[in-house]
Order: sequence, then structure tokens, then C-alpha cells
Amino acid sequence: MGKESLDAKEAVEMMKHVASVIIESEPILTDADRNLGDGDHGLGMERGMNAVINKLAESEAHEVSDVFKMTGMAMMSSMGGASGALFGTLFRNGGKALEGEEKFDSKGLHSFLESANDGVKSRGGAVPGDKTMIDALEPASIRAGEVSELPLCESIKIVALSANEGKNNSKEMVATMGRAKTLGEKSVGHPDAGACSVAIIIQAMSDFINT
Amino acid sequence: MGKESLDAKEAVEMMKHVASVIIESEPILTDADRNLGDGDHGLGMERGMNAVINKLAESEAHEVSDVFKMTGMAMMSSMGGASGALFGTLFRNGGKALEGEEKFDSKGLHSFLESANDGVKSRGGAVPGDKTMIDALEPASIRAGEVSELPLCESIKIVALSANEGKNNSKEMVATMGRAKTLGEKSVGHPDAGACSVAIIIQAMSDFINT
Amino acid sequence: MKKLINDPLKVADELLDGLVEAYDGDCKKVGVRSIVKTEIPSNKVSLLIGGGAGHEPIYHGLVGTNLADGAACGDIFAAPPPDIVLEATEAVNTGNGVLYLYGNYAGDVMNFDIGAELSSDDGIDVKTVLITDDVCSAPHESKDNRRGIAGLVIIVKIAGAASQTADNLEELERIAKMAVLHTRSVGVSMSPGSIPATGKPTFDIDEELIGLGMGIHGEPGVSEIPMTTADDLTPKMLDLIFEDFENDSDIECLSEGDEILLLVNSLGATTMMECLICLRRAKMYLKDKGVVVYDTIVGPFVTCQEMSGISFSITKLNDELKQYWDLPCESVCYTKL
Amino acid sequence: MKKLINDPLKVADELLDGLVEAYDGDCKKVGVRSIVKTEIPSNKVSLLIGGGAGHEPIYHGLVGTNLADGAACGDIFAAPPPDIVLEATEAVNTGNGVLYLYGNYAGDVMNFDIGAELSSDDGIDVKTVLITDDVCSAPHESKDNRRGIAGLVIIVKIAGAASQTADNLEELERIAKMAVLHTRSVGVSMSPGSIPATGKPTFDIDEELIGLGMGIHGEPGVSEIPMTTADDLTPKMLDLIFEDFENDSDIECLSEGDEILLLVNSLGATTMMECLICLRRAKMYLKDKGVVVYDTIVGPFVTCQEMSGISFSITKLNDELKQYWDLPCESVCYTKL
Ligand SMILES: Nc1ncnc2c1ncn2[C@@H]1O[C@H](COP(=O)(O)OP(=O)(O)O)[C@@H](O)[C@H]1O
Ligand SMILES: Nc1ncnc2c1ncn2[C@@H]1O[C@H](COP(=O)(O)OP(=O)(O)O)[C@@H](O)[C@H]1O
Ligand SMILES: [Mg+2]
Ligand SMILES: [Mg+2]
Ligand SMILES: [Mg+2]
Ligand SMILES: [Mg+2]
Repeated sequence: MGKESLDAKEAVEMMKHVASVIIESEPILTDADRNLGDGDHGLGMERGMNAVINKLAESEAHEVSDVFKMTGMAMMSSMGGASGALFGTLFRNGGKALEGEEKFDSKGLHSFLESANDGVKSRGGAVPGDKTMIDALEPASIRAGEVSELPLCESIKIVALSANEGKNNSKEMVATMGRAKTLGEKSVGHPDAGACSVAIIIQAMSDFINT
Repeated sequence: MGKESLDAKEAVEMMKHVASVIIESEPILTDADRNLGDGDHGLGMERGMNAVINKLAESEAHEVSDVFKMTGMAMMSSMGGASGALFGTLFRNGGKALEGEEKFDSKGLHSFLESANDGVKSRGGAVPGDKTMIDALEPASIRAGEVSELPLCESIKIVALSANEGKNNSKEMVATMGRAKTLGEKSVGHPDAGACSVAIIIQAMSDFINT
Repeated sequence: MKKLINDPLKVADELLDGLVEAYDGDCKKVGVRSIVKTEIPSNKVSLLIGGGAGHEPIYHGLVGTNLADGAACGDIFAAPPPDIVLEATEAVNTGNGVLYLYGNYAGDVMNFDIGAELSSDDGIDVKTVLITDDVCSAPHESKDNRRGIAGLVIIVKIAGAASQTADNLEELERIAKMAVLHTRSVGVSMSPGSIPATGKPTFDIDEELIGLGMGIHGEPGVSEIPMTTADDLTPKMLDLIFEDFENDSDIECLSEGDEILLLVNSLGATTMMECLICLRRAKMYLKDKGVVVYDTIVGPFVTCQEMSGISFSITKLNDELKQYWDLPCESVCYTKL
Repeated sequence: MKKLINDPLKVADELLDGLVEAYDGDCKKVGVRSIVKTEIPSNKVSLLIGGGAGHEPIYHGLVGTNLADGAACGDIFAAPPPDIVLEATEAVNTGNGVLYLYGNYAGDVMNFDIGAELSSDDGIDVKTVLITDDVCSAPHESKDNRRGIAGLVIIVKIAGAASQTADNLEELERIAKMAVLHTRSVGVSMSPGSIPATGKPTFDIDEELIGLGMGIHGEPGVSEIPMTTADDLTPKMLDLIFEDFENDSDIECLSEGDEILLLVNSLGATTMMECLICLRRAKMYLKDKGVVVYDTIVGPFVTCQEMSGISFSITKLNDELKQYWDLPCESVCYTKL
């Protein structure tokens, strides 16, 4: 049965599930970055998610915000690269927006994504259409605002679809940021690697919440 | 019709023919040296024979001995490597043995090969059975002594067969000299590259003399 | 691809250990993945470099005598995380400020910036100069967006020398910026490197093509051109550098009598033989232009695993840069008497 | 194999021209294919090295300050012809004699010997020391038959330093022989290089095998072993060097407290990353043995086109060798502060 909200312990389980899905998806992410970047995104995300699993096993999270902040810290410290800073920022900023909250629910999902999106935008300077992870994150964040009255197990499904759609839309974009920018028109036709990661993460959250 | 002897001018033509045959044989010689050495024997011989062609075109040979000495000098100066020194020595020493002779005949062939063989042996220190060019050169030299009463066009055919047989016998030998020596038993089964060159050279001489 | 490694996921850590060993005590490992000189004079403005691993002997190999004081090292092709930047900053800091000098890649900029924020929380004065020598990675109007490639060897050498005598952080920053402004590079690649952990090539390229202007991870350049000879390619590449000096109003163009440094870099698989053959043609080109080569540097300094390719870097010298260039230096990557 | 060359038959000549250019006036080309220092002190015993091309940056890249005075250069993998040896000998000779120092290969020995005969016809005093550091190429009882491999970098460095102060040719010969006796190497290869003119690989090897003890042209070694990790292979290779010192009664074995030089050489395609990872393991091994590494040298010095592989060289130091090692030197191949 789908959940309407998660407490800190459940959020930990969710993030462990997310981590394992990303680790499994390494080859997909590697290929995505090979097409447009330097081919290391999958390994970086795998490294980050292994660190997340260790971190969540070692230290106890008292609040849901801690779970996401710890996730962000673990990714930022272990990954390096553009995505280490950006996914670290995503989870740290997202987590900060939940400080004081006991549960992670649909409203929390919206605050999380909005703050995560702002953080990534100000850290990386990208805007929607630049063919980055923002192109999955921003539509997800907006959609989360629109569906925040639904129970979490429903809203997260819809938000995951948006992220995935955003990732698919990134295929048609011309890269202007990161390593892919010099590809110009040649970058069209492939989805952005970071956007793939965002879509997979939110889908994995949704799958966890709905089982 | 086969010739009974060559004058200096004919000897020049013969060496040009030998040179062109060796140049054509570059791939065979390269492969032979790849099996047992560093794979550059064909190129070295090609370089040497191109230098021979140039040298013989530039300078005039008054005696048959000059033709062979010039051949040796050109090879020694242009090739480098083991075979530059050795084939240079072969032709220089062989040529020295003909000093004062007006014609190159069956007796001359014997003197040439005997002196060439001595020179190569003392320069390189190899003895028959070491799987080197000596294993083609020495039997040819001995056979030339045995058939020195025949007309050149006949003796050279027989001598060429000996050189070829010597080259074939080198297949079964274990290398103890040059780059191939560390191969030990593994060198068995392939003919020596330098022996291939010797056999091709004498066969080309025979073909020229017999047309 | 047979590689002499152990666990493919640990190559960055193990190569750093090896690098520290190569210094025979002149450098030490600090924290998770930084390398720092054993002795840093207490009155010195510090120079910190860094970047992803896999490009050996840079970046971390440029720590040394009259070179960088330390390097923050990332994993293969990945910028170092902020924690590592912080630990390296703390280790090189003498209280006189730290200049960050590294290649302009999004990942490096973000991570070093966060590292700088953390460092200034600790009261350490940090300034940043980005290396942007790759003329093919952005037009001259937006040259601050360019990538850093092999020219970094010259730039770090000059900044390292300047850091020995700079009175303050601003002075070192000024000289590092001058070295960047005066240094331009153009690279090509013929075949990709691979990532040790996946064994996958970082890009694909046709057997008959050369990537003109490609970056040191195989980032696309200006165009793909048919494979050609050293003598045909070299002037094409140098033309791009000369044109760039010409078009950029921030610096005078390269003209007769100018003194330059010339660096020919191999990306790894390209042999020293090929570098020397290209160098031969480059010197003809430069003689034609009347430009005087003050010093020539040639070798595999900035590599990308078994990637093949070559780059030319030219630094237009002035008296100040020349004086810093002249100082001897020693490191695993580059040593000069 | 995309190579940045011009006429494949002219690579040896063109790379030499490039090498001369890399010296920016410190060296010049002499005759057909020799490179010689521009200034050689008139009272000096001269040091001449040489060998085939295709192994850049050696041999000709070891001409330089406190290194060799000149080099006689052959074509790809071919010893220089006697005429070239002669022209180089004449160019370096100051009247105080010339030491020939080169790798022990049949072709080199014959051509240098003829060159020496021609030189002594010209009244030049010549002595020869052969470099024979490759322990896998012959048993220690016949160590004079061994090949010269990467240890030559150390040996030439020491002889170059000694040639600055040697009173006569015999003295330089003595020190060069001492450097050879004290230096031992073991190499491996995983994949072949190719000859530029034919594009053909110089040997074949299974995808799963390593050639243990292979020479720098791919000459067979002691055995083919399964491909393995850096940490497994490194001790196996070092064992062979230690055993050789132990078995050879002409030199004391390597024991606790001994000071050594350690050279890790890449044959070309093996990355600096791999060299550093192997170096890391080598240092562990040496620490275990209690042997003290006085100086570590790592990089692609003795290569064979795109051949992959690595070698370790160890020089057992004594006071005399150490003093010569300490002298700074500069060249395209190796520079030390
Ligand atoms: N400035 C930026 N803003 C937002 N996202 C970015 C930016 N630069 C890169 N990215 C994201 O990072 C991803 C690449 O991550 P990764 O491969 O791990 O880093 P790197 O480029 O350092 O190799 C891209 O696919 C893109 O989504
Ligand atoms: N010491 C020697 N005596 C006689 N012949 C030799 C000797 N060393 C090598 N050779 C001959 O030289 C040939 C190799 O020549 P080449 O490949 O040109 O020289 P390198 O070994 O310098 O590459 C061998 O096949 C062998 O016939
Ligand atoms: Mg990437
Ligand atoms: Mg050969
Ligand atoms: Mg990366
Ligand atoms: Mg050879």
C-alpha cells in the first residue's frame, strides 16, 4: 500500500532504495555521459550512492531533513566532479527546507524539490533549456507544487513522470553548460546524464513510497 | 643465354637487379625478422639496396671488385643495424678478394663468397648452426669451391640452391646470436631473416646471369 | 586494454600514494586525497592546484620546488570534492593567503568554490584564477569560458615561481592572470582514452578523422578533419593560436621579434617521436613568422589515459613572465634547470 | 594506428631535427644523423651514446648538460651505421678521448666497433662500455651478454656527471663500468609497438598474457605469465632483481640499509597512472627489505612506440656513484635539479 508520508526511519530506507537503484543504473548513466560528456557520471553517482549507504548506516538521522542533508553531504564529499557539487547541493538544500518537519509528505516533497532546484540553479548557473539536470528537476518541482494536496504516494508518481518527461525533453535541447557545451547542435538527440539521474532518483522514491 | 663471366658494367647491372629483387622481397624479410627479431630486417635491406642503386648510378666502377665494394659501402653506410654491418662486410670483403680481376667468373664467385663468409664470421662471431646468415653463406661458399670449374651460369645456379638449402636448414636451428637468441627453443620452425636475404641475393644473381 | 592496476575503483588513491613515493620525502599526503610539500616557508603566499585524476603526470605532479605548494586531487576525470579542497587549503596555508589555480571545468569551479567558502569560514584568504588556454573551446569574446588544457604546465610553472617572491595574494593573482592571458593552446585527438573502472572509451571517432580542437577528456573541438600528416596539421593548429592572439584586443598579437615559450604536449598514446616531428614543423612555422622561441618544452605532461593526440601551447613572454620562467623548478611532472 | 608523421621512411631524420629544435640551441645536428652539444669544454673526456631511433626520448634525448656530449642515431630500431658513429665521434672529440656507452645489441656493437676502428684510424682514442642491465636476457654467469634497457638512463646520467671531471678516458671508463655493474633491470610487456614504415606490430602476445623479462623491442623474456594486478606483478619483478644481485659474486647483494636509485620506466602506452601504482607497491617491497631509496625516477624514458609495459631498474649506490648522481643535469629526456 502506498504511504501518505514518511518518518525519518522510512526516509532512510527510501534513500537506501534510491541508492541501490542508482548503483544498478551505472551503465545507463555512463553511456549518457559518454554521449555528451566525459563518461564518468555513472561511476560518480555510484561512488556517491555507496557513500550515502555507508553514511546512513553509520549515523542516525533524527529528522527527515537530516536524511536528505546526510545524503547530500555524503555525495558532495565522495563524488567530486560537477555532479558531486550539484547533487550534493540538491539534497543538502532540499533537506534544509524540511528542517523541523517530522514527516516527509506531499508538501514536504514540494518544499524539498523547490529548494533543491534553487540550490542547483544558483550553484551551477544553469537555467531550464540548458540541457542539464535542471531540465528534469525544475518541471518536477513545479509539478510538486501543483499536486501537493494529493497524498504523497499519488503526488510522487505524478512528479516522477514530470521528471522523466523533463529528461526526455532534454534530448532535443542544445547543451550550453558543462562538458557538453562545445558539442553545440551535435548534442541534440541524447538526454542529459544529470537529468537521467534526477528522473531515476525520483522514480525510485516513488517506487519505494508505493510499495 | 647464360653468361660465363661478367665485366664491371654487367656486374653493375646484376647488382641493380639484385637490389630490385630485395626491395620487392621486403615483406618476406620483414615477416622473417618479426618471427625471430624486431621486424626491421626487410626495411633495412630495402634502405640498403636503395642506397646501392644510387651509389652505382652516381659513381663509375672500373673493376668488378669496385662494384661489390661500392655495394658493401652503400649498405654499411645506409642501413645500420646488425645487417648493415654484416651485409656491408659481406660485399666489401667479397669485393676485396676480386681486386685486380677483370671478370667475375666461377673462380671469382668462389673467392668472393669465401672472403665474404670469412668477413662476416669474424665481424659477427657467429659459426654455422647459430641460425644466422652464415648458415646460408657458408654452404654457398663451400659449394662454390666445388663447382668452380663449371661456367658461371651453371655454378651460380648450384650455389644458389645451396644457399637456399642452408636457409631452409636454419629453420630447425636454435638461435644463439643477435636478437633471436633469447627465444631459445622457440626460435625453431622459422628460417633466419639474414639467411633469407643471402639466399634471395644469390638466387637473383643466378637469375640475372642466366638471362 | 591490459592495464597494470589493482582495484579499478581505487586507481586515484593508489596513484596518489605512488606519486607521494616518487617525491622521496619532498611531498606528503594530507587528508583523503591531497598532496602537499613537506616544507612550506612560513612567509609564503601559497599556490594550490588540483583537478581530476587520470591525466598524470598533472595535476598533482606539478607540486614541487618553485612550483605549486599542494594539489587537491579528485577521482578519475572528476574534480576533487570540497572537503579535499579544504584539507589541501588548510595544509598549504601559512596565513598569507592561498591562490587556487586550476583548469576551467564546471565541476572544478563548483567544488573549488565550495572549498573556498569552507576555507574562508576558517579564516583563510582565498583567491581563484582559472586556466582557460584552450582557444578552440570558446570564441575569444567569451574567452573566460574556455577550458584549461596543456598550457597549464607553463602557467603553473610561472605562478609557482612568482609565489616564491610575491608579497601578497593579490600580487600572485595578478601574475597568474597574466600568465593565463598570455598562454593559448590548440589540441587535436585521433583516438580516445578509456575510464579504468569501465574500460569504456570516452568518445568515438572515425578511423579516418582527427578531432581538431578536442579537449583533454575528448570534449568536442571545432571540427573533425581528415587524418593528415604532421607537416599539414601543425600549421593549421598554430594558425588558430596566432589568429586568436590577433583577434583578442586584450593582448597584442604575436609579431616578429616576439619571444615565446612553445609547449608540445602528447595526450598519452602519441609518441615522443611524433611530438618531435610536429615540433620540427612548428619551429619552421615560427621561424617564418619571425617569432623567437625562448624555450621549448616537449613531452607527455597532460595526458588522458591511452588517448592519442597532441597540443601546442604558446606563451607570449614579457620581461616579468620571462623572469619567472627562468627560475629552476623540480617536480615529477616538470623539471627545469 | 593513426600516427602524426610525414613520410614513414623519414621519421628518424625528422624526429632528430625536432629533437635538435627542442634543445633551443644547446645542441646541434652534425653530419647525417648525429646530435652534439654546441659547446664542449676543450679539456673534457667526451661521452658518446647512441642507438636506434623509435625509443624516444632516448637515446639522443640524453645529450645535454652534465649528460652525454653527443649521440649517433640510427634509423628506427637500427643501430647507427659506422659513418654516423665516426661523424659523431669527430664532433665530440676534444683530443682527450671518447667513451662509447650504449646498449648491448649485436647491431650496435658491430657498427660502433667499425666506427671505433675508423675513429682510431683518425687518431681518436676510443673506449667502449656496453650497457647490460636487463637481468632477464642472460644468466648472471654470462651477464656481459645481456641487453641494455631502461637502466641506461641512470648509467648515462652517472657517466655524464663523471665525464665532467674525469682526468682521462680510463677514469671515465672505470666509472661507467661501475654504473653498469651496479644497475639491474627487469621489464615486462603486455602489447607490442609497431614499426612506423610497415605499421606491423613487432611481436604478438596473447590477450591474457604478460611477457615477463621482455626486451624493449619485444625480444622474448623468461616466460609468459597470466595478466595480473600491479600489486602481484611488482614483487615478482623486483624479486628477479634482488636474486640477481644475490647470485652475482661480482657485487654484494642488496641488503638492509643499502641505498639505491629506483627507476620505473614506461615502454610507451603504459600510463603514468599505472607506473605510479606500481611504484607504490615497489616502495612497500623495498621498505620490507630495509633498502633505502635515495632517489626515485618515474616516467616514459625508454619507449618502443605504442608498446605497453613497464620496467624497474635498481642501482646500488656507493659514495662515488652517489656523488655523480647528485650533480644536476638537463636534457629532453631527463632533467634533475
Ligand atoms: N552548470 C551546471 N548546472 C547544472 N547541471 C550541470 C552543470 N554542469 C553540469 N551539470 C550536470 O552534471 C552532469 C555531468 O555530471 P558528471 O559527469 O558527474 O560531471 P563532470 O562534468 O564533472 O564529469 C551533466 O549531465 C549535467 O546534468
Ligand atoms: N652476430 C651475427 N653474426 C651473423 N649474423 C648475424 C649476427 N647477428 C645478427 N645476424 C644476422 O642479422 C639478421 C638481423 O638483421 P637486422 O634485423 O637487420 O638487424 P637487427 O638485429 O639490428 O634488427 C639476423 O637474421 C642474422 O642473420
Ligand atoms: Mg562526466
Ligand atoms: Mg631486426
Ligand atoms: Mg568528469
Ligand atoms: Mg633492428
